[in-house]
Amino acid sequence: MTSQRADCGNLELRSQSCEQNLLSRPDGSATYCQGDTSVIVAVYGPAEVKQSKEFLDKATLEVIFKPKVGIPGCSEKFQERLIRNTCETIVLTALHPRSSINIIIQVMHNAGSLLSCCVNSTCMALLDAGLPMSCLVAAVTCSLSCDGDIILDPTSQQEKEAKAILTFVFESRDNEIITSNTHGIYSIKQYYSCVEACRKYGFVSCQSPLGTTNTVEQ
Amino acid sequence: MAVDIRLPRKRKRGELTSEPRGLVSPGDVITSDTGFMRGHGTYMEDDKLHASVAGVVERVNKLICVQPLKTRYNGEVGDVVVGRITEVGQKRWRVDTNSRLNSILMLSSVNLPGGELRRRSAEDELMMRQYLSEGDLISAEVQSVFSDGALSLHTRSLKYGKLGQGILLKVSPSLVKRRKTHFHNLPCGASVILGNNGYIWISPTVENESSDTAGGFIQNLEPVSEDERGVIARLRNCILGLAEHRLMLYDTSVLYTYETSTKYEIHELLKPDVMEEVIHLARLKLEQEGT
Amino acid sequence: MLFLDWECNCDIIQFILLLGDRLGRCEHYASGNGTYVRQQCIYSSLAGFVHEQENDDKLPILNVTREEQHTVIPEVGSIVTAKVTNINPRFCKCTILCVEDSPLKDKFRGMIRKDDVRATEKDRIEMYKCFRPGDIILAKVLSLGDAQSYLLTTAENEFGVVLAESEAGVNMVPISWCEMQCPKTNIIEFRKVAKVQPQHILTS
Amino acid sequence: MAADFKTAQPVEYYRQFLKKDVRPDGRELGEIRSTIVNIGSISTAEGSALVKLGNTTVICGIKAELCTPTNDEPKKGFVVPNVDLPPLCSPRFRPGPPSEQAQVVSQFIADVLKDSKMVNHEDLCIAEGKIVWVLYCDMMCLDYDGNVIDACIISLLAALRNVALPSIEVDEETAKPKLTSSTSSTMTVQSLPVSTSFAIFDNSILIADPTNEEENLATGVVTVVTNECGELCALHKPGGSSLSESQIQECVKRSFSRGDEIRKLLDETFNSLDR
Amino acid sequence: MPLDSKRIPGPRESFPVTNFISTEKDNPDLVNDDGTRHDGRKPNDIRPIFLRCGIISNAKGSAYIETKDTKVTCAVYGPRQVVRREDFKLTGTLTCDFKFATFSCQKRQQHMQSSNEKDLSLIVLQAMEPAVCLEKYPRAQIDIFITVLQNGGSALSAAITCASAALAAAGIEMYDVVVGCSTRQIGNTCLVDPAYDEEYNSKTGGKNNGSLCLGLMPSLNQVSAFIECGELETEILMQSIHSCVDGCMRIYPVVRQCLTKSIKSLQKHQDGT
Repeated sequence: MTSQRADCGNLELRSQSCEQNLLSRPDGSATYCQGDTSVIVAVYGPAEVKQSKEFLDKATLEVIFKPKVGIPGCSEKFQERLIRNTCETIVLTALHPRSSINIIIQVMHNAGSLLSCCVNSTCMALLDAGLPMSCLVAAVTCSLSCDGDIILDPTSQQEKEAKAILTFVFESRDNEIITSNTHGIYSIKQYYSCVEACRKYGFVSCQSPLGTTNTVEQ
Repeated sequence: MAVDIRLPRKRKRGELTSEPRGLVSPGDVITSDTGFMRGHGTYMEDDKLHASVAGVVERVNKLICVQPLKTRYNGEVGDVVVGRITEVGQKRWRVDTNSRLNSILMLSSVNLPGGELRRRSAEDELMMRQYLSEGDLISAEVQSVFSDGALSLHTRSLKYGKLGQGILLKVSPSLVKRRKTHFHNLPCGASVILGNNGYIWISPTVENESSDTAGGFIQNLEPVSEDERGVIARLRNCILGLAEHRLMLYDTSVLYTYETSTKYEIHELLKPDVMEEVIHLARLKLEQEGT
Repeated sequence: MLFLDWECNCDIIQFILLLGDRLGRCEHYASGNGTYVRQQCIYSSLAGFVHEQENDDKLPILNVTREEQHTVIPEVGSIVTAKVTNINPRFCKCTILCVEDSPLKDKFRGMIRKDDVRATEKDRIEMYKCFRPGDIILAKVLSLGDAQSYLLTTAENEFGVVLAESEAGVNMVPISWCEMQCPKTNIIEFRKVAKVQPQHILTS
Repeated sequence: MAADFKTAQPVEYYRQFLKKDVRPDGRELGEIRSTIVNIGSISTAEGSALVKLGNTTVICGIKAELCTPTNDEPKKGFVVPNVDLPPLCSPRFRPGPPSEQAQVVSQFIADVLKDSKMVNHEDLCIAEGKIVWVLYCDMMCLDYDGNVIDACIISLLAALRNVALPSIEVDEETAKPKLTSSTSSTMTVQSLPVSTSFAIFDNSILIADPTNEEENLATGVVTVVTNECGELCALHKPGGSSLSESQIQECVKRSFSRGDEIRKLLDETFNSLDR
Repeated sequence: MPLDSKRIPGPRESFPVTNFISTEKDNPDLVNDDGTRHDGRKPNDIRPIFLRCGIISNAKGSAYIETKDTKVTCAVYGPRQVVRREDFKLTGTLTCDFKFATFSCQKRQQHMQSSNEKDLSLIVLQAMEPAVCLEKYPRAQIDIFITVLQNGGSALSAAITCASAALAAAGIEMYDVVVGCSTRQIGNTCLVDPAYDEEYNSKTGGKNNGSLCLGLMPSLNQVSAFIECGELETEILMQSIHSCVDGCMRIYPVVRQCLTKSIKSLQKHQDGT
């Protein structure tokens, strides 16, 4: 699915595209592009788990975040934890006790709004893997310029110039925030206007995934 | 040597003749009627039944399930599977059958050389690796499903057992149509085992059925003729093409595709546009037949 | 500084003692918990309080105890509370949570073999009908076992499952020595139920 | 027997308490444990502070060293914050390289340090393009009883305000640094961010300043970082149960009042030091 | 230095200020003319000691010792299950981990345990092993973690005292407490409980220049650990050991007092609940 918007104003997202099931080995895979930002995600599982990592009452969810270049460090671990916690909230891990679910996220290109792209891509890959989930999620990044204008889905240049960058993840049932991650300084009022601006598009994204599913069996 | 170079092809979306009805995504409310029973792929919250996977809603009387679009193999008793031995353990082999947990083949559920009614001795336990060792491929039937979803297999029939020469293909399990038999000696000169678990085995047809004393543990290692290998390679391409285009796999579909493909060289089938045409023709043929 | 000549201060029944302090001689007392014997003398091996325990005709026993929960590790014969983690047809694994009535800070692994589940009809035991992962059980330590785990047994009436959740997530009520019932759905599940002694019943 | 109940069914145990709007340690839901700050106790460090938040104890020691700046930013010094969760502080940590949690907390604090602009990196310049200060801020947890992020940020803030750097300039002839006077100068901390963490229990109840036990049982956590100007520096919620607008509002409100309390506490402590 | 990807990276290399600025003292001799030391102590004096048990809530037992500028904290965990299968044996296992905090010394310490720290871990471990009744803890492991928050000299002996106090506070059965004390020998002068500059000053060369550290079990009157470096004549060494033992005996009452206090507070706690 490609949702191109005619007017590329500030309160619009860049063109988005997603493809599922493009890798043959993993149980689920997806690539997600937001403008030039592109991420590919593979999901393995539920599969056997190492005894040391085994949980009695739920599946062990692991996220590996691979940057485009270089070796992963603390900031990658931070992203991993953020995405893992987000996934644990939506995946019904209790249905697969003592098994493992592995999510590998490979950044292909970062042109801004990387975190939201990763979350969206992961959600689509989980969907492709057919893992039981309580709902879907949609992530939207926005940036606050120095004048206080909100730019949705900013490019890396816009991120650099921004006063603050905020990323939200909404769930599809009640559209409530399940993850919020922010950089920079902003007022509480600005926070809420960002939430509202993002929520509007999070809602659109949440409605669309079925259209993107291309793996319909006959 | 000429090298065939082509531009990246925009993948064709599966031409959906009609949007399947009852398509849901996780979190969608299926019903708020409490009179229904909760099946696979659903969960209950606030007295409402929600979907937990993306898929198609199926209703059997009072039971509501969501059949996921794509899943690992969920075994059922009686299924024919192709698997690979991953571990030799105490009185059992562990087998990878593309399901969530490794399957188990008990020493007591195989036919050992020397007849069906032989007692299993301690020696047999030590000999286990001689019968089947890590990496060997087998065909087997699902005997029972454990409470945690793991499968117990058996090979207590002459048609099951260790696989000899041939090639293994892995496709989505949902593409394999359930039939009476999954063993086919195709008229083109090769045998196919369409495992319910999405593992497909293609091998040259063996003329004379081997005597039962071997118990299915002896591999025929005689060289396979080039013709036979050509047939196998063509079958492989056809089956992968069918899977790529999301057509169900069963003897007729495989055979028709094989037949329509004969006007091309085997290697030409690797080109996506050629394959697309072959599949299209095969599909038309299938629709004509009304199967 | 605190120095104690025990032989002169027999009238004091409780006294703070530090490790390495001499408590008395072997002719007069027997060595008990928290003490050790060295060169015919009994010394304290804990910082705590000394208690003299009458022992019929024999020498009185000297024990040193701490007011807080004594540092415990499971010993042969001790009764433990454990949580079932893992079941297969031959044995079940569990983590030991409490020894007697003191909770452990660090968990120990335990294992119940099929033969040790109950005393009768051993050959008809089905592990899945006795325990389920997540059950809280009472058991006795049979032996120190191997490096992996302690060997436990539930082959007595008062041992077995004390707390179990049904599939609906509700604590079940025992209805016989081998069955428990979910109060919400009324579904009966099989367990090796412990006959809980009155002093162990929760009153909250 | 209460202890047994707690070990066997911890969540149920907590529910019994929370029903009555009280926590097992006697606190109200929004109550934060008593906070104690001890500044400048480590004389081998250029700046140090020990913070106790209930049982949770974090010590921050800052060592200053000299290094050459990067070519891109020749006037900027470095501040390197790292959180250490050694096996000493809790049985859940094992010896070896930093655990995932330590890395995540380190990164969060590095982000807060950068986003809130606590330190003007140009203040750390000695000679442009040649030599600058690098401040290694190591926060070591001595007792881990939950909410380590809040304790770390307070200790970092206090230790940074405590930093005293020797006056140094570059000798023209030898091109080597030399001590200009024996007095040392304190550093200006530009902004004073304070974080407040909350745990979400049973998908709905918000409890402030969670202990280790509460963190383990929680279905989500939120950390709000506020500065002295009434602005937010971070609102970090890594997954977990979803929160409504009013609940977020409640957290933010509590964090602002908490931030003022802590800044007041720090001011008082520093004033008593000066006297 | 290899790049550490699990920590926030700093600049590639940096230098301590002391590399460029000499911090030499006016008086290189450790003893003033009137026989007192730099901090005004007599050679035989020990620094005042503050010792407290039970400061780490999560640990089974813990202790903190402060002797003026030396600050050491110690936690004891266990007895717990052995982690590695190979470590399994029928008596208990004791482990020890000794670490200087990065900011504890004049020069910044690395996060990774250095070989010196590993050596010190082993010394403390060997000092504790004879004192602990390990046969009472079959198949279990007892872990001692020591962190030096500030090294103002004699960190090792402080660590020994601190570790044994923590073990006793943890209720681990022991034959006796172990008390540690160090001395620094310069010629004929023996400085008990040396401060940082006394311990690490190597300027004063010459004969009979060394330092030693000793762990004593006071009730049993046995030595459980002894380490000496430098060159000392036998006679001088004996004298030095005697001053060390003497130092231990002066520290012992502090340990006793601290333990008694911790028992009392435990009792109070028990009565309170």
